[in-house]
Amino acid sequence: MMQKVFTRPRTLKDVPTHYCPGCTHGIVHRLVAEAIDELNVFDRTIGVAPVGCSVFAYNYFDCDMYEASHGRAPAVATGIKRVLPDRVVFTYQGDGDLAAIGTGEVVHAAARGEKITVIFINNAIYAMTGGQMAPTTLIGQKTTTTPYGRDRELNGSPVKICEMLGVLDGAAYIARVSVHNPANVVKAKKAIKRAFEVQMAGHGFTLVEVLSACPTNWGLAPDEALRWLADNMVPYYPLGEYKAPEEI
Amino acid sequence: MMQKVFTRPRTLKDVPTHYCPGCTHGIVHRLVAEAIDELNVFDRTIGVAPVGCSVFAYNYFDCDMYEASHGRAPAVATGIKRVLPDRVVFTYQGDGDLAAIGTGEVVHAAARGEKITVIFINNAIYAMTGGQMAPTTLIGQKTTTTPYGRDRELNGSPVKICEMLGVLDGAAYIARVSVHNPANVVKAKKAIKRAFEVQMAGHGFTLVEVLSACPTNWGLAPDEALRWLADNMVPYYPLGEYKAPEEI
Amino acid sequence: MAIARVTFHEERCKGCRLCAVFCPKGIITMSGHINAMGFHPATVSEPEKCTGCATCARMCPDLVIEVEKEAKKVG
Amino acid sequence: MAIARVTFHEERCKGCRLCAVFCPKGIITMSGHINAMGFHPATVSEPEKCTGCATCARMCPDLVIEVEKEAKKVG
Amino acid sequence: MFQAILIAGFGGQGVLSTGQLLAYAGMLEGRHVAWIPSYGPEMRGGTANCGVTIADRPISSPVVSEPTTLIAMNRPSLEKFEPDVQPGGLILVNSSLIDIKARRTDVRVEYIKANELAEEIGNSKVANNIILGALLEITGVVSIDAVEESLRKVLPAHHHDLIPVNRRALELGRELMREKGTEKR
Amino acid sequence: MFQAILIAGFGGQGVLSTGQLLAYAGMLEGRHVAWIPSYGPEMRGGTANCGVTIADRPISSPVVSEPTTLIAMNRPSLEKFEPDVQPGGLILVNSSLIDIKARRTDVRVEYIKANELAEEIGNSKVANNIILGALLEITGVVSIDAVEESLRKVLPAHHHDLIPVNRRALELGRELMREKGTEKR
Amino acid sequence: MAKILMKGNEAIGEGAVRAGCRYFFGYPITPQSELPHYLAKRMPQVGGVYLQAESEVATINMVYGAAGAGARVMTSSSGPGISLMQEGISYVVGAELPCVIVNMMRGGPGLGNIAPAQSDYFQATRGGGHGDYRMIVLAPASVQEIIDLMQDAFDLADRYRNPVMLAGDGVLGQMMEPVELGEEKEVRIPPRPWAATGRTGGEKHLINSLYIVPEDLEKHNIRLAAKFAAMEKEEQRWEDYLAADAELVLVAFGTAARVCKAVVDRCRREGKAVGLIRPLTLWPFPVKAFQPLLATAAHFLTVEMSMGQMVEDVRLATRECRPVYFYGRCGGMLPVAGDVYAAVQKILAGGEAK
Amino acid sequence: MAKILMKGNEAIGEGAVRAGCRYFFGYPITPQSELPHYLAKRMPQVGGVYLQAESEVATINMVYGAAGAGARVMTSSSGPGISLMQEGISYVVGAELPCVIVNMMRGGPGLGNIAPAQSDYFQATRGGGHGDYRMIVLAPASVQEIIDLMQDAFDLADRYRNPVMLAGDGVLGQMMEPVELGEEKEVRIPPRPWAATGRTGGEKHLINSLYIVPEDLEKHNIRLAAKFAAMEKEEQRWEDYLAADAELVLVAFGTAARVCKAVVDRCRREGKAVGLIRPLTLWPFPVKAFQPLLATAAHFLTVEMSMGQMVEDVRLATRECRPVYFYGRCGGMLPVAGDVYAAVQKILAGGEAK
Ligand SMILES: Cc1ncc(C[n+]2csc(CCOP(=O)(O)OP(=O)(O)O)c2C)c(N)n1
Ligand SMILES: Cc1ncc(C[n+]2csc(CCOP(=O)(O)OP(=O)(O)O)c2C)c(N)n1
Ligand code: SF4
Ligand code: SF4
Ligand code: SF4
Ligand code: SF4
Ligand code: SF4
Ligand code: SF4
Ligand SMILES: [Mg+2]
Ligand SMILES: [Mg+2]
Repeated sequence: MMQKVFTRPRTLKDVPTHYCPGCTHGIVHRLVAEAIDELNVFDRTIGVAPVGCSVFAYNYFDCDMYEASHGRAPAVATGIKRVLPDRVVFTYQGDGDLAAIGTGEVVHAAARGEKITVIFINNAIYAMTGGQMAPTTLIGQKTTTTPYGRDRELNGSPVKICEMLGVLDGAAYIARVSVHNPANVVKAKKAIKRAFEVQMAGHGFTLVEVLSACPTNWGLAPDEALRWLADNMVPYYPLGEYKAPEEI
Repeated sequence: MMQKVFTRPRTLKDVPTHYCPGCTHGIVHRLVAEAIDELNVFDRTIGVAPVGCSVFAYNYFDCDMYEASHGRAPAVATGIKRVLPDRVVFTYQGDGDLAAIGTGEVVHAAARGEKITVIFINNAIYAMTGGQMAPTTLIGQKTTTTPYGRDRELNGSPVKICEMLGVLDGAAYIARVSVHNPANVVKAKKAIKRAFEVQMAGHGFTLVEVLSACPTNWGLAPDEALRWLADNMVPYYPLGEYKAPEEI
Repeated sequence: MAIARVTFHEERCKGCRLCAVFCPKGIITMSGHINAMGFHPATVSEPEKCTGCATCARMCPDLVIEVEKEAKKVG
Repeated sequence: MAIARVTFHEERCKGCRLCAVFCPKGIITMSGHINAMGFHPATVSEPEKCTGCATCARMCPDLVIEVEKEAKKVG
Repeated sequence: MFQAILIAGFGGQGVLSTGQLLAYAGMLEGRHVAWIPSYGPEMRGGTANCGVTIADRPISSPVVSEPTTLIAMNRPSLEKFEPDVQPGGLILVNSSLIDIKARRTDVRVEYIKANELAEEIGNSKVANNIILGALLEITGVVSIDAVEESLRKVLPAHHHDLIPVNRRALELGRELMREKGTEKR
Repeated sequence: MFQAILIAGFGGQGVLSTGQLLAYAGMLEGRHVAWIPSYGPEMRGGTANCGVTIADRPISSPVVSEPTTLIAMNRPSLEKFEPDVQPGGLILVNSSLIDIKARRTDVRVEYIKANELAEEIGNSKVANNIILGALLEITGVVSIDAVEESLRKVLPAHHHDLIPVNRRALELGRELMREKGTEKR
Repeated sequence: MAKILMKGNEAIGEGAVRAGCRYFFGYPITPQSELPHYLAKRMPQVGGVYLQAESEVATINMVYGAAGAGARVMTSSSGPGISLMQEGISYVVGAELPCVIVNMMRGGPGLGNIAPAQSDYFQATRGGGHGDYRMIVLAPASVQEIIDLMQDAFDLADRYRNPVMLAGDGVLGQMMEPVELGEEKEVRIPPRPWAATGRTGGEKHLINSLYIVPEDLEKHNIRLAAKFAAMEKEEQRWEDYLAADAELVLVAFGTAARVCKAVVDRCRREGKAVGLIRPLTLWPFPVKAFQPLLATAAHFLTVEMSMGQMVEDVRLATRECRPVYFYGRCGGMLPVAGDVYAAVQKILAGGEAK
Repeated sequence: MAKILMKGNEAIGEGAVRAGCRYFFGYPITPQSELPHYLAKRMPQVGGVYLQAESEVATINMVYGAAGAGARVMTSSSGPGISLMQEGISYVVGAELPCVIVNMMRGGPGLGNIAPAQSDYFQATRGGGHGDYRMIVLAPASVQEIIDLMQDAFDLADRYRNPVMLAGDGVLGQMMEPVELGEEKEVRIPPRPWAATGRTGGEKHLINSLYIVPEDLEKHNIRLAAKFAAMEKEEQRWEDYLAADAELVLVAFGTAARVCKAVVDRCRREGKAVGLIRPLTLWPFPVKAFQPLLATAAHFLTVEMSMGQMVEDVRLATRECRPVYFYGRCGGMLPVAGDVYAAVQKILAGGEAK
């Protein structure tokens, strides 16, 4: 008898997404949904969508959802979690959202040890607004606002969020993963699930940074985009767990 | 013949300050002014005052000054420095100003490698507004908004700014000093001067965190306050250089 | 006989080719026709070679692919 | 003869006592009278003991203190 | 003269630049022109379309809500915008990608296998210009020469070698409509 | 009755709480009362003062810009607020800390060495209440009993042992003024 | 029950607790700090949460989250901090969430100072944020009234699923007055079937202000506009103090209104027909109060602690049928009864106020 | 010089460069992104700086710094981002710094959508930030006009040492129209003796909005108010399109005004006396345009891409002497000429517009 070994997780609605072909937002959505399914917390999970390409995440995750203003998802999640401490709360944010305008909110949610899980999609670009430089854009990378390539003198260096948040005591689990090939997708899934577990165990703030591809704004075919990610982003943004509680 | 070995630096105006008795803001003002004097850049130095007890710093420093909105001094300094790249620009900010509302601005000024010097007064409290908890308030410390003592579960852990900014590539010089006794005052002066030098050498962003006393809001006599600082703040906020360019 | 079966929900496919690129058996190709969204959907050219490894599904951003396997073979 | 002289700009003194606490010679005391700001200003009780180390000045938040020293002794 | 042309298709089909070309040509011929893109609700991988207005008098709203001509480059565009076309207007259908027929009977509809034709003349990227040629022939909104002139201004110099094939595409579109005459009108 | 009392001094002199005590007493006696602090421009280590209004009718503005009584606890306060006192009003000067005289001649001025007197009765912290006692005696704005009652409500229970010395201070202030009679009025 | 002496800022806190508010997100700023101080103590006593945020931007977004989760929630600030909340307030309105926002106004623009003012009137009544929106703005004039209005504030927020602002000024926040708190009543918080609290078996809920399709957003705007129209119809509040037969009607709110009352009293004692309309709702502006007065009043004089903002609303409310004069102090200065009286005199004598 | 085809957003950029602006601090947001894209390319070519900030809050504070340092400087955003700038704008006004702020308005409130709208009118004209302040708000209606107004924007900012806002809508930003750029003129930027650029031997300068003594802040407020009064007197601008003899006067700006012009044309062709006042300055509102019309016009109809905000200003400008009707579309929907025409018809026939 045949048995399903791979099928749509319950937490994802059975609807098409608006993402471009080959956009890895779709993969990460699925990983988050699988983690929620496996932890069996779908019914008490609350998600917060950002402003960015994943703004419509609220239409895809089938749990209760909030749409936050640009960058403020960690503050919104704080409000939710303080009112409903027994719920599982996650935010899903891009690098413009989290690493630029939302710097204050994510740093202080981490410092407070807010018991939430942040899924941080680092695609080195402001995708939704048309491919502008993000804080995580690599040196030399051309974007619509760095037409001559990102210049260290003018724009500074790409921001490493995991390294930065890792020093905060309130951060309980911080990891950077990638989805550029199957092995890394499997690892990414593990990290995401672990982050939720650490949240549920009450250890504090958790964040998983996912190196992600934006074929459209990078001007690359989807498979080329994944190669570019592996060749350029992974070396600058080392993968791994930056912080994890010992007990789990 | 007698010779002056200690007198008011030229960069400080000869006016009384509004600070409380024993407030170490006064000491740090003098150290900054001495550094500017010694580097002989008084004429081309521009300072940015924050919102906080040191809001009137603009009346004390005799160079050109800006009063910034709460937390945004690094953004204001960025605007100034980009227009006048050959000037020496510094901000002077408290822990509410820099480590709370201004988190985004200081992180990104550092990330951009903005060639400015930030003097960061960590007195573990919002002093000007009446002694509320700051991000740097210690666990257990009583303030007007932590009447039962700062609780890690509720408010999270104190934020370590030097450690956090140290990971950013754009940060060229990051140090934490204290002014709780004469030896440390001497060290603090050296760090401040060094920060200005690194700025002038064009290496990037520089910041000196000064552990500072607020006798009034701590409810302690000035000398007791310095002791409390030494006994409680210094252990949590280790002193030293967190980042420094090798060439200087 | 096939020990595994992959099913493509073709109308969801955006033709990104990631499944094809990563299929260890190299058995996924893009159809000549266009689906309602205007993409050439992916399909399995030699279904009998499929091992049910689900690599394709894992890399598909659009949940196009379902994978079934002979029950006894599953963990 | 004194090799050093400390001068207190008394009207600026806020009576915080930091100079007194840190003077290695312990020669700084607080005056009995009140200055215009309402504080008991600091003063040197035994000026002849002053070494001109400027520790007091360095710890004074209000630039009350000037220190002079015999020229030849200076670096 | 007042022509409000809506060009609609997938993102990546060159819909926006075709519209700009047309507007540019109109400007060169001394008309009032306006071009405006419109992003559908589905911003990503979705439809892209633009409106071009070419007129003798100042243009009030540049937004083309009731086009005199619709150029439909894919099926969803035809389905979505067909009802908006003004009675007596024109619909140009890229039948290479659209396998249905328009339902309107009060407008002229022309089906052009633009992609196939483009490949026939050796460059799959000029499909839009074949349809543009058809538009020019039917409406006379601007001349082919003005479009060629526009290409010269809009294309960067190192792409000027593409101008002949684009011209050929425009002419091909014109021929197609000439052959048909104005039978339906 | 309408009394607008301005109490001014250094921060830390208990100026604000003395004002609150007075307001509380007024409330207990069924008056309309309002208390308002005012921070000088020099927020730190500077002056602190508060206005207390006690009246028979609703109080319009709680801000005391033209006091009927000024209690000056330090020299800058006297210098700053003396001109504002209403003609016929009262100025109470803490002459322990103020070495100058008031210049107004159209108001009653009383000098009280409150700090010295307070130390004489054994608690340097009750200086304010000595002056308050003088105020009560001259204006009759509230009774000493009402102030004592207020102390009982305002002070935390473990400080109630301080009530007798405070009462003594109030009475001492009253005596001082009684001795003087109302000579100046 | 006995009266107690309370600061305005503390009264806000106690009023909120009594209205069932259990969540306060704040950031320190003068002249409202006694409110967070009070609630930092009080909230834990009633099982509530006082949380100090990293900024006012975070504050209002925490309020957004907590309100979406179904809580009675509030925040508080003053001028500069309220300006920083404008984007968030617009989101709260867009997502139709109830909450209470306190603005203890101080002198502006910019850092200005910490002295009392009323110069954020436009910001409060016209919406300082982007997009078409309104919110009810309550303006108490005494500490007792603060206590009473806090309950209303939360109820109105719930009724309309919209933020409600309590607009005070530094004087109101800092002053102490006697208040009667009354019995603590059991609070009935209306059910929140729309809250997004985790599905727990039920339907999916979404808290959102994004309507990407213009047709949908227009519908949403029209629905919101209908709510605002209902507020305009139902919620106008004001105090009429001897205005009915007045030849000259003063218009003032908050601290300025207290001063004006004294002026009215003095005028009446002198036989001058002067009255006062004191708007209790700055928005909706109490237009209804003015309609009957057009028959009797010859002049209107707005007295504001600003350079003149409400004056526009009075011109609109009186439909420009009568001259509307303005007298104002600003930058932390307060109108003094004597000066307002002089302005009144001048108008009655046929001259103008400044 | 030949015409070229240009997007509105790009025209802003080119207009700014030609007006001598060399510093742009921005943060991406639709529908204005082509402006930063353009300037990211263009600024380095003219020795200027395009810097992308970490947020709109940072942006406006960078502008504050750059303006204080004596630069011609600008920023740009849309609804939500402009809301975040409100505190900063208030500071810029308080410190009397010149700068230009662009708002390409989109649908709100909250996240709303990215389609064109005019619903930030109140925010722009009443000051969305705290404190007593105003700024000149320019509303172009074509790409050519954008180019022309950019020069004015910077000049006015300098003249009054106050921010100037350019208020467009998504349509204006996104559309391409032919423009004539004209010769690039040498720009004369007025000297800035007040700028704080380092003393270099001279007097100390301070850029500041804090006046801790209420008396001082009041004086500052009064001085600012005098500037605002001067703007009201000197800077009202509008286009009068056949309004002089009109029975019904449409009032509209920006994209809505273009639609209204078509309606006026149609009405005139049909012999109906309909005209248009198109405010070019939303603040100061062109009250002067309306005074002569009160003799001839029987009705006014404001047409807005909002739920009705300018309508208040028209009521005030007409001193409520004539009925002011309102027709609006919102949430990214545009008024269509046919519908506006129908509204006009209805009014002329004695009925009301919606
Ligand atoms: C206050 C505010 N500023 C700017 C925007 C415009 N905006 C929308 S999405 C976005 C950035 C998206 O980038 P990112 O967070 O990296 O997400 P991505 O699209 O790359 O997934 C911006 C700047 C906004 N909506 N609100
Ligand atoms: C936007 C804004 N929020 C709040 C305030 C009020 N405020 C003034 S100073 C200050 C904090 C001061 O604390 P800190 O920066 O630590 O400086 P300190 O007084 O301790 O030296 C605050 C919150 C303000 N002025 N503006
Ligand atoms: S623009 Fe980039 S991030 Fe956005 S959906 Fe497309 S590929 Fe994904
Ligand atoms: S309150 Fe504290 S930080 Fe402020 S001046 Fe006084 S001692 Fe210094
Ligand atoms: S399951 Fe494995 S073998 Fe089968 S098609 Fe997918 S990737 Fe290829
Ligand atoms: S990965 Fe998914 S969407 Fe992409 S081609 Fe394969 S099936 Fe289609
Ligand atoms: S100079 Fe040295 S010895 Fe002399 S008084 Fe000062 S601290 Fe004491
Ligand atoms: S340290 Fe300075 S201010 Fe303090 S007591 Fe000594 S002289 Fe006075
Ligand atoms: Mg991104
Ligand atoms: Mg501090």
